Amino acid sequence: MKFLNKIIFFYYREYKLNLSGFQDILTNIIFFFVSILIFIFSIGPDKEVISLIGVGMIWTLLLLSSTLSLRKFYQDDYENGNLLIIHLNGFSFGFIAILKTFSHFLFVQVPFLLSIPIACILLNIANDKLFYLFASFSIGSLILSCLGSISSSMNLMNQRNFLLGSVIVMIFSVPVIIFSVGIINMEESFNSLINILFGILLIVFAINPWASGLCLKLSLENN
Amino acid sequence: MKFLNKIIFFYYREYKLNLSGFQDILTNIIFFFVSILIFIFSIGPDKEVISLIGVGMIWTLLLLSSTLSLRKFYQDDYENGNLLIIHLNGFSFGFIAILKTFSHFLFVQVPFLLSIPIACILLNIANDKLFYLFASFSIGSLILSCLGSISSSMNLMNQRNFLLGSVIVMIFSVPVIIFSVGIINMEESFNSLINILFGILLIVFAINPWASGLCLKLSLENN
Amino acid sequence: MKFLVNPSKFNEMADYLFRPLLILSIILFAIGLLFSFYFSPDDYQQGSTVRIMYVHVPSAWLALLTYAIMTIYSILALAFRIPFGFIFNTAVAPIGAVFTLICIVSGSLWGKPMWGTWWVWDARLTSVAILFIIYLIIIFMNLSFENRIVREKVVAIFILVGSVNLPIVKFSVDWWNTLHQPATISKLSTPSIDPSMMTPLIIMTFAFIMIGVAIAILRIKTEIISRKSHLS
Amino acid sequence: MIIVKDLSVERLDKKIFENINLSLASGCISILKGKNGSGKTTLLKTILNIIEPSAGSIYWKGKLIKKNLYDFYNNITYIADKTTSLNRLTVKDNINIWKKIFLSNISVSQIEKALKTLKLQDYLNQKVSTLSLGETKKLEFLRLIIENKKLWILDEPLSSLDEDSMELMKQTFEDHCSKEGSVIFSSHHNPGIYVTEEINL
Amino acid sequence: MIIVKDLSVERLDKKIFENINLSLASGCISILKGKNGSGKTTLLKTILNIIEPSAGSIYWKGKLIKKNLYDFYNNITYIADKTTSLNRLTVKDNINIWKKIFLSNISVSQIEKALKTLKLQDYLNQKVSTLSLGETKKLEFLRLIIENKKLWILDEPLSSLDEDSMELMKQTFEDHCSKEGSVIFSSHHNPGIYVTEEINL
Ligand code: HEM
Ligand SMILES: Nc1ncnc2c1ncn2[C@@H]1O[C@H](COP(=O)(O)OP(=O)(O)OP(=O)(O)O)[C@@H](O)[C@H]1O
Ligand SMILES: Nc1ncnc2c1ncn2[C@@H]1O[C@H](COP(=O)(O)OP(=O)(O)OP(=O)(O)O)[C@@H](O)[C@H]1O
Ligand SMILES: [Mg+2]
Ligand SMILES: [Mg+2]
Repeated sequence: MKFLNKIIFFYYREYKLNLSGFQDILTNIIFFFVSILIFIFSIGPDKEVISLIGVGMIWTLLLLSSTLSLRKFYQDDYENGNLLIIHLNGFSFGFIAILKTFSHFLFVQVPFLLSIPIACILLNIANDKLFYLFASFSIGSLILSCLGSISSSMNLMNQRNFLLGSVIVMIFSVPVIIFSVGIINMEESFNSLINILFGILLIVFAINPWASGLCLKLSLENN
Repeated sequence: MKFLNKIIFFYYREYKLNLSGFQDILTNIIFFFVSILIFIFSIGPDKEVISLIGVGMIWTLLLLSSTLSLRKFYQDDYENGNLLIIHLNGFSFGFIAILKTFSHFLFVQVPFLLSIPIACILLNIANDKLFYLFASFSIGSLILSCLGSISSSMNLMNQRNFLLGSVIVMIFSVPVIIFSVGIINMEESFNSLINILFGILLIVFAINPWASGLCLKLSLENN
Repeated sequence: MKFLVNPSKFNEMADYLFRPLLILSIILFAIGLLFSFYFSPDDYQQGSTVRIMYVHVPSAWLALLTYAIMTIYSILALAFRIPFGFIFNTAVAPIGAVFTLICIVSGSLWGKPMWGTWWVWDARLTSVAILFIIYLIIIFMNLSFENRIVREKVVAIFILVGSVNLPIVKFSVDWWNTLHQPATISKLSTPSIDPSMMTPLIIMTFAFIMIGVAIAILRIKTEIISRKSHLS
Repeated sequence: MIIVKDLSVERLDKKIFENINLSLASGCISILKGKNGSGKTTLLKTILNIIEPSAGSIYWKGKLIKKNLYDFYNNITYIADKTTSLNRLTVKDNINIWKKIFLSNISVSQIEKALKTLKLQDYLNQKVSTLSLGETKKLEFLRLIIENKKLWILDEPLSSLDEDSMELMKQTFEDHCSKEGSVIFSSHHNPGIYVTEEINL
Repeated sequence: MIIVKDLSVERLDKKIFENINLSLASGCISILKGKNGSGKTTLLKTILNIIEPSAGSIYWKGKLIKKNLYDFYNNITYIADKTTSLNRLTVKDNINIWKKIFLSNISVSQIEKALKTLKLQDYLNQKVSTLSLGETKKLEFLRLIIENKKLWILDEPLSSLDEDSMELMKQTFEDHCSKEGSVIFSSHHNPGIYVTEEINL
């Protein structure tokens, strides 16, 4: 019970912090829609082409904007010492990593998830594809959050080259993208592809607390 | 002479802060190419489609990279007190804004600018479009830097209404981008369109030192 | 074979080998160039552009080979705790990157006359591009991570994970139908290539290997020295 | 409660300190003194198991601290040499977050009393980033009361405080000790706090 | 050099201080004392023309400071209560950046000497984020020597310094004054520096 309370209040804190950075979330969403507009304008109003690349576009934009927010992942809490205080309050590093990953999912990816239906309308994506998009997107974005957690905790030890972390995340997410886009375009093999995606999710899920936790520990040691 | 030296050394400082060496510029460029890669993976390798959306892709990435680095624009220098020290060293706030805007252009946008030719090869964009892309891109990215400067200096005040303000300023960049993308596809009216873009640049150029300078002054006063 | 895993043994061996290797590689290179430009025939289809092959194919093979060896050393370093593996990886990654770059550039130069474009997004070319980026990431990680012990392990793990890409590069031509040439030379059965082209190709391949090994020896030595000075 | 035996710490192959011994019983106050860069902060962080010692061992309630880590963490409050309150939020928000995350069962009136003695009651709705240096420092001390733990580990708690607050801290420390709590803190000068042990680094 | 007349400052409609008078001639040291939150930092920032006063005026060399701002800025060094060195860079890089941006014509050997007296010579290649609190503070003081200005405006320069460094600062202040420079600094306690004026807020 005590433990559960701690978790709940961890999210209360994240919520307070993220809400005060509300404009970051808003900027993300605006960025998302602006990019869609740019595409439509650069392609011209050809409906066929737009609906052809729509899914791919949504996916890339998701990936790009979740790397956009990677910087905030641990950096602030690390620099102002809150990471240490939270750890001393009885959260192990691995556990902090899990909580933070979910928090990233909640405050960065979910707003995207919610804006997908609108994007689908803009991009002429057929309604029946929406479900596939949603399913692959929710799993995929969790994978991205985990990858982001690992890379940005690694980045704490490498404060010089921030983009490197993003590049690593992006390289690792290539297979994720391939499978997710495949899911939507090959509806008949939906089940097997989503299982693969699930498999990837489980793997990064298992690695994440271990890898991020280690990186957090080491970076605090050297601060 | 003394003044010129100060400016030069301001950029020396920015360089040290932004890049720990040549590798960071390279990382920027790699990031660009990996993003293209991701696009290709999610959209599919169809040559026609790729060359069609190539321009849109490059522009989205530009927008992304400039929003990605917006947080760093003034925030770091503001929080660690360097903004104040630099001001006390004889740089007026407006002048700091101008210098910082160019620094953003130099260290964030120019690496992209340089990788455009290679991107054009990879994306099968016709050679004769390269010039238009370059021209609209250089002007457009300067406009984005100016708008970014204004919005992130507003962000420093960290008050609700200003947060909204910064988002609104970013929204201004939407017509600019859409317009620039349009230029490339309408080659016959290139001259008149690029003049309009120039006009917008001049306007934001004139507003930027004044607006950002004011915001910087006010935010330092309230710190 | 101890010199393959032991820094001081490696140093001894390197002192023996370096000079002959360098001389040998220069000679081989000269002969190879001579062969490929004067003593080999034009292709009846491709004309003299076929000569690009003598750079393209060896560099492509070596790009793959270098990565494969790095993978083996990563396993050695991580599983068997042989620190020489870390040294090797740090030193050799740039060499592999250069080979990959040569492969890509020569390939695009070849591609323009053959396919009409510099670049297409088929499976072979894309996977090679990814290989190149992986090499670059390895190099940059080595440059920018501060904590050496962590960095080495992270890089080694990254190399291991990235090795998934190797079979994709190799077999992409068989798995997907691509524009790129399927294996003609490196087929396990009889190669379907004329001996007059085969000879310069083999000589060039050995020249590339020799140069690669020579530079690798130099870089590994400096890496060993820099680590020693760091510890003392 | 805490016993430190022959502790040595190295950083980047440079010895920071060697063979430090320390023992802190409940009801005691220890002060850590030393020049700048002598390793006070390092020692405190080593006790907290954040930094790995190169030699020596630390015991908590008779057991090795590593074996007993979460019990140890459940009994301490650590205040670092930099402030950790969230700059962008108000004082009130910060207090609320602390109260919740530490699962503190302290009553509102107690907090109000503490705020009053710290003279922070007027700043509840002010952003932490606009507080004065001493005020952020004092806000940080509120954690001592909110967390309500036995062992206080404080890194330079007295710097940039005025005399009144210094007196207040002195009182707080002594109160805490009389309630079987213990304090270990680092400081460059001792403003008359009665300490049971003085460790010189 | 500086004369402050009847200065009052309000923030968010709250009076911070009222009718402060101060005059600082060259060769003098002024100390600013007061409780936490009494407005020491605010006063210094008002003098620096960062904060608008609600009443009163400040004169520099006989002219209103606003009229004469850049001459004023050319003659001062301000050290804030928080450190401003760049955390991610090494000590050496920081020094280089300062040297260049302040167009300092100070020689390398002078800087080396200063580093030695501050006992920072061993940390040249260490990143600022890994320095100890006192070391970052001392690094900040290097700006006094690099900038080489007449008027020093220092906000709590003595907190978190050890006794040796404190003594060093004392000496540095006195040296500076004997060379017609002047110093105004805020502090909670005066470790025996001879001051010509004491302002109590
Ligand atoms: C940028 C474009 C190109 C890249 C990245 C590339 C990459 C590669 C790679 C990695 C290999 C080694 C594969 C293996 O070991 O099995 C290879 C082999 C080869 N490539 Fe390319 N290539 C490119 C363009 C071309 C072009 C345009 C041609 C000719 C039309 C060509 C002809 C060949 C041939 C004949 C081989 C030898 C195949 C064998 O192993 O028998 N390549 N290329
Ligand atoms: N991550 C690190 N890597 C290398 N050296 C470090 C690191 N962190 C601290 N040091 C060095 O260790 C020494 C001790 O630092 P510490 O912060 O413990 O000093 P301190 O006694 O707290 O000093 P102060 O009184 O200034 O706070 C310093 O010289 C510092 O430069
Ligand atoms: N931007 C602001 N808005 C409102 N009030 C502020 C602002 N900045 C400071 N204050 C208040 O003004 C008062 C004076 O602050 P100041 O920083 O000048 O105090 P100080 O004398 O330097 O204290 P210390 O000794 O703690 O450094 C404080 O009570 C602070 O809360
Ligand atoms: Mg300390
Ligand atoms: Mg103050």
